[in-house]
Amino acid sequence: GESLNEAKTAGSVQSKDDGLAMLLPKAVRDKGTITVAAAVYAPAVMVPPGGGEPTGWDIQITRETAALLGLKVKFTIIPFDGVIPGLQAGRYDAATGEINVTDDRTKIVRFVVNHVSRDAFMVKADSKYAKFQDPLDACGLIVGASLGSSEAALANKLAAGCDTAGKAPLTVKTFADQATVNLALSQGRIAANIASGSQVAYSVKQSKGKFKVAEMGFGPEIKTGFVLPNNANTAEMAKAFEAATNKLIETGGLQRILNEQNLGLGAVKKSEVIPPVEN
Amino acid sequence: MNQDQSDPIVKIIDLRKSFGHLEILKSVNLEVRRGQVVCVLGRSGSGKSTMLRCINHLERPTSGAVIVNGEVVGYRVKGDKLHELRPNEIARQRAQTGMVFQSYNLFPHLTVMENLMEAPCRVLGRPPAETREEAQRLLNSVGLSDKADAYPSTLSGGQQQRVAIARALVMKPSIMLFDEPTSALDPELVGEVLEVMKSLARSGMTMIIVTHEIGFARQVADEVVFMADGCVAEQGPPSQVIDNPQVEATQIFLRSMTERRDAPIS
Amino acid sequence: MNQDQSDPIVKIIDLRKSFGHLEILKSVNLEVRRGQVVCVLGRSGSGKSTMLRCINHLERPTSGAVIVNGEVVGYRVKGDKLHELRPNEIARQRAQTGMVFQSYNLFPHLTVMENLMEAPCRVLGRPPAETREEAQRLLNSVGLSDKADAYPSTLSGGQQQRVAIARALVMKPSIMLFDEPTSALDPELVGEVLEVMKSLARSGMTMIIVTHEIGFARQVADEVVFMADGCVAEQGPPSQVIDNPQVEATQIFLRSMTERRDAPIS
Amino acid sequence: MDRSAADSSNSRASGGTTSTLTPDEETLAKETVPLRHHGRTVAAGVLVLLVAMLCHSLITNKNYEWPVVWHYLFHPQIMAGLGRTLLLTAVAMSIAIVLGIVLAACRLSENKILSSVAGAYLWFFRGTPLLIQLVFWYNLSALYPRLSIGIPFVGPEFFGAETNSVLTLWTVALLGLALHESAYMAEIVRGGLLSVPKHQTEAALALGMNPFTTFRRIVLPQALRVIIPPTGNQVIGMLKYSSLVSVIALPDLLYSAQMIYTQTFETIPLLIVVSLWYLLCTSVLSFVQRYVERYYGRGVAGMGDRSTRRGPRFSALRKRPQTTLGATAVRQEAKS
Amino acid sequence: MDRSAADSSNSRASGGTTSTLTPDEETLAKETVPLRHHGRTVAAGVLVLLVAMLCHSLITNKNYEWPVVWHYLFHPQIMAGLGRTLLLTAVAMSIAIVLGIVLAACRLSENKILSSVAGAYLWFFRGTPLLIQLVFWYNLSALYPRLSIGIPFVGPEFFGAETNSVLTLWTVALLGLALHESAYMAEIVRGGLLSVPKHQTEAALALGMNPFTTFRRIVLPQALRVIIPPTGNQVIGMLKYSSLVSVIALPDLLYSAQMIYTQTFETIPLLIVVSLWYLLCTSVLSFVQRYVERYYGRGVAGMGDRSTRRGPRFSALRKRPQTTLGATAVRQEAKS
Ligand SMILES: Nc1ncnc2c1ncn2[C@@H]1O[C@H](COP(=O)(O)OP(=O)(O)OP(=O)(O)O)[C@@H](O)[C@H]1O
Ligand SMILES: Nc1ncnc2c1ncn2[C@@H]1O[C@H](COP(=O)(O)OP(=O)(O)OP(=O)(O)O)[C@@H](O)[C@H]1O
Ligand SMILES: [Mg+2]
Ligand SMILES: [Mg+2]
Repeated sequence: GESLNEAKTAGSVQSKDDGLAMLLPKAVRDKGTITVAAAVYAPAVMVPPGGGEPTGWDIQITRETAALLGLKVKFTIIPFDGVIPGLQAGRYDAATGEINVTDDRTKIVRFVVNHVSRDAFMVKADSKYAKFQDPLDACGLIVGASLGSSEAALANKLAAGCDTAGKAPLTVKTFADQATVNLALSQGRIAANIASGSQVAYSVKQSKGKFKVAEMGFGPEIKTGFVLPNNANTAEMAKAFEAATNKLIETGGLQRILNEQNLGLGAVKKSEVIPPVEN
Repeated sequence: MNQDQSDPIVKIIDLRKSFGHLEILKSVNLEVRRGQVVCVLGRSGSGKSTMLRCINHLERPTSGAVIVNGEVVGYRVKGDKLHELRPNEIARQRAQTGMVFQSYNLFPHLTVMENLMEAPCRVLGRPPAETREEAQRLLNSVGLSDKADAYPSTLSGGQQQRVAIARALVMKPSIMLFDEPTSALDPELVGEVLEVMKSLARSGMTMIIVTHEIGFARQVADEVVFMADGCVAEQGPPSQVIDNPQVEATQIFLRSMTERRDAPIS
Repeated sequence: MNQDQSDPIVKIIDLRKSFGHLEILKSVNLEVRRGQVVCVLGRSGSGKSTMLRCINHLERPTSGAVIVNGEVVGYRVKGDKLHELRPNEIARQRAQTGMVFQSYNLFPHLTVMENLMEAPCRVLGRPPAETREEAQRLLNSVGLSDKADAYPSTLSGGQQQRVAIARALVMKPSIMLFDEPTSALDPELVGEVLEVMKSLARSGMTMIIVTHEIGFARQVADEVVFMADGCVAEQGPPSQVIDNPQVEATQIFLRSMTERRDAPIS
Repeated sequence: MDRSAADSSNSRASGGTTSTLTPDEETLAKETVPLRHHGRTVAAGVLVLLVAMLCHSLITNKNYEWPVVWHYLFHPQIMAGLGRTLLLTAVAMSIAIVLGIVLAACRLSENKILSSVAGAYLWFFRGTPLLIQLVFWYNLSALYPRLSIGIPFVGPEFFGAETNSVLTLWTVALLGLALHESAYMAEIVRGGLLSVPKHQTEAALALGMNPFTTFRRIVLPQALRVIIPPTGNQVIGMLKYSSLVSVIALPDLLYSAQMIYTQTFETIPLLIVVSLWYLLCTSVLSFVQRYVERYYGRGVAGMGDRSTRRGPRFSALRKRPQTTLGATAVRQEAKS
Repeated sequence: MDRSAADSSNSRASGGTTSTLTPDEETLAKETVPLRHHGRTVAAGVLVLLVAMLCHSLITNKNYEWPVVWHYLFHPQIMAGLGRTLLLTAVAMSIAIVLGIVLAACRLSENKILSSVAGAYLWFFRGTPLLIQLVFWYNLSALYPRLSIGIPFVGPEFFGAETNSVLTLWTVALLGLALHESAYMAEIVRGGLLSVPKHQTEAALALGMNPFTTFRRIVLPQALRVIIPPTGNQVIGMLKYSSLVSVIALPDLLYSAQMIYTQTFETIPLLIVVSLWYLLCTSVLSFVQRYVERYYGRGVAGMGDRSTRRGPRFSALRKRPQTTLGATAVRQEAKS
């Protein structure tokens, strides 16, 4: 894909803000480096084919936020369904990659919101579907999503909706990664794919005209963000990253990154911590 | 014994057999008449087993032919060529010759009775009830009336070999081939098997026996064949071949066989 | 032969051996003097091998003891108990007795020379050069001077058994045990092995030989032991036990051994 | 007695040993003390301790979340996954066995072409990971959108269909597993057939049986004794490796659990649930395997240490197993 | 001659057969025509056609995207993945073999505790899928955040560390693969040791070798002949199943390809690239395996069809293979 070769801002353009850095737990500040897990989820997270540092808008947001706090980031690329269990197991200090805020997830991890997205459907270019206005519009279809994603959960909810409405059943297939979903779609094994809007846009671009976007008219705006595991440091870390993200927003850095790498979509006005930190 | 019937039941004509470049049988000629007992002697590697195996087409001759009961074994004469028979036709021919091997070769997964009934029921399509009676009769005659339901592995070598003989006989063959039937046996167990073979010879069965038991050969053979280097080196009644051998190879062989065991006893 | 030396080199005292509930040896007593050749006869299952295997502690006696060269085999007398020796000590005792098995048991992955050199070099720590010479000398003496680099599987049974004898001798044992050394051999090959054993007996080696070769026993044995049902049933010089047996079991056994083979020859 | 004495014992009587040569019989009737193996005892002790620690922590460590395990153990989604896993294993294995026999026969055939095509098949299917093969079959329509039967290169199509309508999800899963497995089964069957001594075939032929009867009644039943143990292992392996069908989104046991825990993040308890089911299935299969092995081992004296005797020994008191169905039928006919 | 004649041939001479009994020798010297196997010929023909069609479509079908395959075949990321796969296989297999020997020894031990703990180990590690075991080890810190060595239940900790700092990615991958594999290797080693006839041990003991020397010099070298072929298969299996480490994000060969096609969606060509590399590796390994098998099979006459003869037959002209290093050393010492 040629778009991958457009070298994005590889390093950080931010410099350390000592005030913000003081918000960090001492141990983290002393260490100076955090390990962040991410799954490949273009264009939020991408790995250059020749190897090297990952790129993508969420990678860049993380990198610049951390730079404001005086931290270096070591990224580890893992499968999506391993991200949150990896945080639970204490293997990583944080995770990123257009991870949606959901009820299940907020029970076990803490989000620092930095972006909003909408889900979208992706269908074949010759499909009769152009837009799904109502949750029942997809009934009777086979819908694919990637394993462990919030879109897989959404698809299951739609399927349940079809059942209660007595419509033709919606079948959900979850695949290990987005590439397999795309392959299944291109061969007609599934009729539609649900993914985040930016992912869909990227896939459509990559497909060289094979796929098209079908907007999801009913979908809510979904917050995504930087994810922290629950441990002794969580509260301080969340506060620090919330403040740093807000600074990034104020300085226009966030919008700049999204303009460069995500068609300018999805910037938030103000960061927040979910679930909120007490006191 | 029964030398009165004089039409050859087995006729081996210019039989040759090579394995690769190694010529094992070099023009063997032999006639066996109905009711005759022929013992084949010869040292290890002289081709005795190979000749026996050609008689029921377990080995395909390189050239020459074996005629059993008036039929060329394994081939059909058609025009000026010998066409190989189909497996089923060869099987039909083989059913007429019983064979007993050195290593018994009972079917280990079948009981003695099943070993005996397998071939007659499946090959000849004989009624099972009748076959079972016949098989039991044969087991009695080899002294194993109580072993019908035993598995071969629970029997002694001698018992296994006697079952193997009964298994061949239940097919009612017109000729029996024995390939060193006692040489895998404990010395004590040899006697019981030879005894069964003697009574079979007395009953008039045509038999070709490859053996190392010189004493036995002298007792039962109508004719003794001595093989050396893939040829029949000497042939005649036991009184001639065993007691008064003409060929040097036979003399040397017999000396090596008798010297060791018998000298200090007599 | 050498009966002049009279101190017992092997002494078996009230030896009993059971496998589970099955009592195989029931109080065996035996003395073998230095230089004596003892042949053990008896039918299959009478416990001959088991007794032989107790002599070098391949079987652990249930009770009783075997004394070889003045040492209790496998145990140390300590206070009022017999303490089992450690594996290394038992190995040291076993190095004094050579054993030859029915099935040769050469090591198939080693050449003949390696078979012979393995134990002396590794167990006794003898210098390889010297051992190799000694081994070659022994190979010559059993008529296999040219087979040093052959693998056992390329040898005939008789050749393998002769290698096995040489392999035992290279350890310079004070006594040799033979367990039916010829009964796995083709009849033609028996002679060559017996010949080696005869010359070994002539050289004055103490030997205990389990065998079915009656003629051989008569020729070489100083004493013949007949075993039946786990006991020594009869014992004495061959002229007595073989030619004029007193016990019925011996008589029956000898008749079954001689009748079959020898009657029609003599 | 030391070594030098042993070396020279042939030539001279060693003096002074006579006194020890006849210890009184009392001494020898004394109790014998077997050798103690201290190393083994210590190792066993350490192991017991470790096992105790493991058990202790299994019970006390809260992170195992046993209530969650219990909640999901008979969860309908897990049960459905288990059912699919068992079905996949059974059907794929059956196909693989049949294919394996055919492939083994081709491989052993005297016909060079048959034998080398079978060889190439084995090479390919054993040489690539099952995962890749599954993805390949699933995406076959990307390569060949339409499957058809007709005269190749030139002729008309007699029968044709969309690849995806032929290769449904289950077809792909079964095809993928069975083709991959058949390559392994072929080797097992081949080994089994080669293990039956040629003597047995000869004895059957000499009795006048034709080659087919010989194969079916004499060679195959004996080959089964060798074929069954590794086949049992393959079945157990298939049970586990069938979880790779998750790559084509067929929710088997493991994938059903993954679909739950990737949403609820109860990873460890759900993996325990899955492990318990797999352990149960493999244990049951091992048990069946042992039983079947015993059945096909009938008539074989298993005394390895006496196997080089010339004649097989009377092996006393072997429990007589059930006969084969075929053989029983013969006997019943005989009675009627 | 028909069957009824055969049945009665013992009792009477069948008349009139004499004319056919002596066909003139000329007839019998005639050319013999071997039987044709039509079925096999047709099957071979169909197969050749199918192979031709396959080859044809491999070349002409654009969907295989051969230029893309070629582009990625030696791509540095793929090469790095291949390297990791080979390293994983080699290291994990080595650990597994050592562990397998220890386990087999425990399993065969007379000590009941050792033998049953080993049995439980085998039961567990063979009974659960590798995938689950890998995920388990990866997430061990969720269960035990800290690993420590000390006196259990009561005592102080002598040494302790964060689980995650001990169980790095590579440690988890190697541990998972090796522990799982060791259970299989243990069974293979056990089978090999049991396959050496007890006679061989007895012969060595009777020569005065102690049990350890007997094991090392006599039993093990012979057991290897039985152990090597299945071990070769396990190595090949490990090569392929090591791709499961992608679940813990260790970028082996397959995962490296997945990382590429997850972004570029060139799934099929990249799977072809991976398959080609796997095929190459398994072919090389098979070749090595066959060579090693031949080496350890030395001194064994492989004539299965004459195996029940009393004495082994002179097997003419066996090529004399190289001796073992150990044996060669003995010979060289002997010469010096
Ligand atoms: N299938 C075969 N392939 C190659 N050589 C064979 C085959 N069968 C037999 N031979 C060789 O043919 C020769 C003669 O074998 P055969 O078994 O006929 O001898 P024999 O006289 O029966 O000897 P023995 O007394 O040992 O049974 C031997 O050298 C043997 O190695
Ligand atoms: N390890 C064993 N376990 C159980 N029974 C055994 C064992 N070894 C031998 N036996 C039994 O002990 C009896 C005597 O065996 P042994 O081998 O000593 O007899 P033998 O006189 O040497 O007979 P053969 O002439 O057949 O060698 C036999 O019935 C045999 O089955
Ligand atoms: Mg022969
Ligand atoms: Mg014995």
